[in-house]
Amino acid sequence: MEYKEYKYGIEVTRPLHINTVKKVERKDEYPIDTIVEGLLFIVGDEGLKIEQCAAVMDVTLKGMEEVFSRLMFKYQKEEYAFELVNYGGNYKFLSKSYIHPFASKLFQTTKTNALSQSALETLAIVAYRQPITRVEIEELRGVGCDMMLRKLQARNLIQEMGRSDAPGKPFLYGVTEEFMDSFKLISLDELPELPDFSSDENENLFE
Amino acid sequence: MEYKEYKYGIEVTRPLHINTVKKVERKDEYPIDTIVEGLLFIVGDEGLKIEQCAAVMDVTLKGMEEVFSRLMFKYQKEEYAFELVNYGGNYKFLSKSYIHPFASKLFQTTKTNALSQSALETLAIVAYRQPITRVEIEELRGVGCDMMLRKLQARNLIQEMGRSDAPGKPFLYGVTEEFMDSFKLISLDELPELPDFSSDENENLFE
Amino acid sequence: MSFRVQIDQFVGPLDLMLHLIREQQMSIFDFDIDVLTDQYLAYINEMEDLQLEIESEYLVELATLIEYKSKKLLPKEETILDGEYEADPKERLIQRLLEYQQYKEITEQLSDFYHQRNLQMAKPISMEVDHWIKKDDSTLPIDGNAYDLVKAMYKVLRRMKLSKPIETKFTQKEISVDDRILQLKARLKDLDETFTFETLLEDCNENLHLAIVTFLAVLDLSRLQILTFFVDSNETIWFKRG
Repeated sequence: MEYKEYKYGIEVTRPLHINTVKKVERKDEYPIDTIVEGLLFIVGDEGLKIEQCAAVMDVTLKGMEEVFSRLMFKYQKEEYAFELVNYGGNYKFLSKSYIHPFASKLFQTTKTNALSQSALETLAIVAYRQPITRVEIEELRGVGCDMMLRKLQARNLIQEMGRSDAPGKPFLYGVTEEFMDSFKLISLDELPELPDFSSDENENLFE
Repeated sequence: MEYKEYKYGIEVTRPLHINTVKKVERKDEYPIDTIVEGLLFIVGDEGLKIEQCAAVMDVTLKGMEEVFSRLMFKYQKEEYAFELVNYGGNYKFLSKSYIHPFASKLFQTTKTNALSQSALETLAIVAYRQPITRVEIEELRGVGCDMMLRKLQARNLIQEMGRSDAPGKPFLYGVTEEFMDSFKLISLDELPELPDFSSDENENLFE
Repeated sequence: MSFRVQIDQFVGPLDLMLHLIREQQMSIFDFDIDVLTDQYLAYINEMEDLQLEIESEYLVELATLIEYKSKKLLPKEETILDGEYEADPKERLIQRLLEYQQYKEITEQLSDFYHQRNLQMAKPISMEVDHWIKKDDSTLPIDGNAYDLVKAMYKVLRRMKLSKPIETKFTQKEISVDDRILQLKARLKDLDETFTFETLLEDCNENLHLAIVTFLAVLDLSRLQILTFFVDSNETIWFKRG
């Protein structure tokens, strides 16, 4: 990505502007607040740490703090359906509570996969990485998943496949035939390739 | 869910208000636009269909359409880091492209997945000619595309749409909603017109 | 021969033919089928000489070209078989090339749309949704497809990518042995009576420095008799609380 950034001084007191000089000879200026809003939007529940955001925007921590406090103030206003919260140094947008009755109604009426997002993520990890231990899954998901594994086992979507050699000999999990049926797979080889996050090169999905 | 909603008439021309009477003796009024923004925020990349949203908000489809077009217009403004799009009838918020360089930095990847020429040609033929069989695609491309069709199916860009009456009852393929989303199309009518090479004059292929 | 182009530059025989026609500055409507066939054949030979694998489709079309060429040599009347008029083979080839060209051309625009769309990102669905979704009904059949799994896995990877740099760049800066002792003491409460050294390393994420600091901290804890340790026959280090 060939864009150039403007370096800021230490004191940041009002919305700043970032110069992005893109390959496409566009040259626009966007306020730093707007860009941070965009990043907060993209990361969703994961949230952003002030250090992370300061590094991306190339501003000081103090400058970044000021951006966040401006944004927190801005989104308190009733006209916004979501607000910016700071939980333990992690900033994220959350929907305001007056939206919740409607959201609840929406999801009561929506036909779902009968699987929650977290169930789906856990299944995906097991399918792509099996055989895998609980600790390894938790490392990937970043949250505990003891209960979830038991639920999925009860639904016969995953199964124990022996024990790992790791200390404590933890169980190894894999997917079941029932899982293959549910996701219309003949074998795990049929799972589509994952986009590769580790490479920096542009890469074709299909050669 | 014990809240009462105000029923709207058919004509909705400016922001309306919803009365929510919740169990918790709160009684607030929020503009329908704001509530829909909140729902769109919550569902994220899943998006919302107009029918779904109209049912939740208890307004007519026409009324809902007007809400969505107001919101689309609103979020076009530069000051918003994300915009409301409608691809394949699914409304969702997406970050604007000027956020992308910063997002790449955040996720430490500069990669955008490209589609190969073969994948694009196959997709183009399916999109313009659907429903179409594998053999018909192969005739047009002069290349076997069994593998390619499977890859595109795994990527959820095309789907089987029943079977043809031709001998052997081959599968018919068409594009998916995911295709519409990936190519920024509201509907297939929005596909660009195919170039006309049927006469010598238009033939500026040989430049 | 000047075929420096690689065969994998073409996505199929029709693509190659269009290239050859263009290279000869012929018109798609009245190219010389003899010239095209010769060029095509020469190209295939060149590829063979370079020992590049030629997909069968190229050979199929070569056969068709040669057939067209030979039919051209026959007197016109003989192409009428069983009273059925057979379309001029060259006409058919032209039709195919024209049609193929249309789709080939349009891919440029489609590719552009695709690229633009790639620059826009969506927000993942909120986690709070899990509260609102109807309780998992285990009797409901799951109507999933493989792509649901890719999308879910994609989210996991993206999240990991997001959390990793913070770990390594910011919070995991040189922690002191004393601080590590405090961290470990806090963790001890949640551990079993006996546990292995590896268990203590779980939060190190392959950070060697942190692993060493952990080891030093453990030595100190043993000295203080908060922990006792023993090594089993597999050379696994086991700890026991106080």
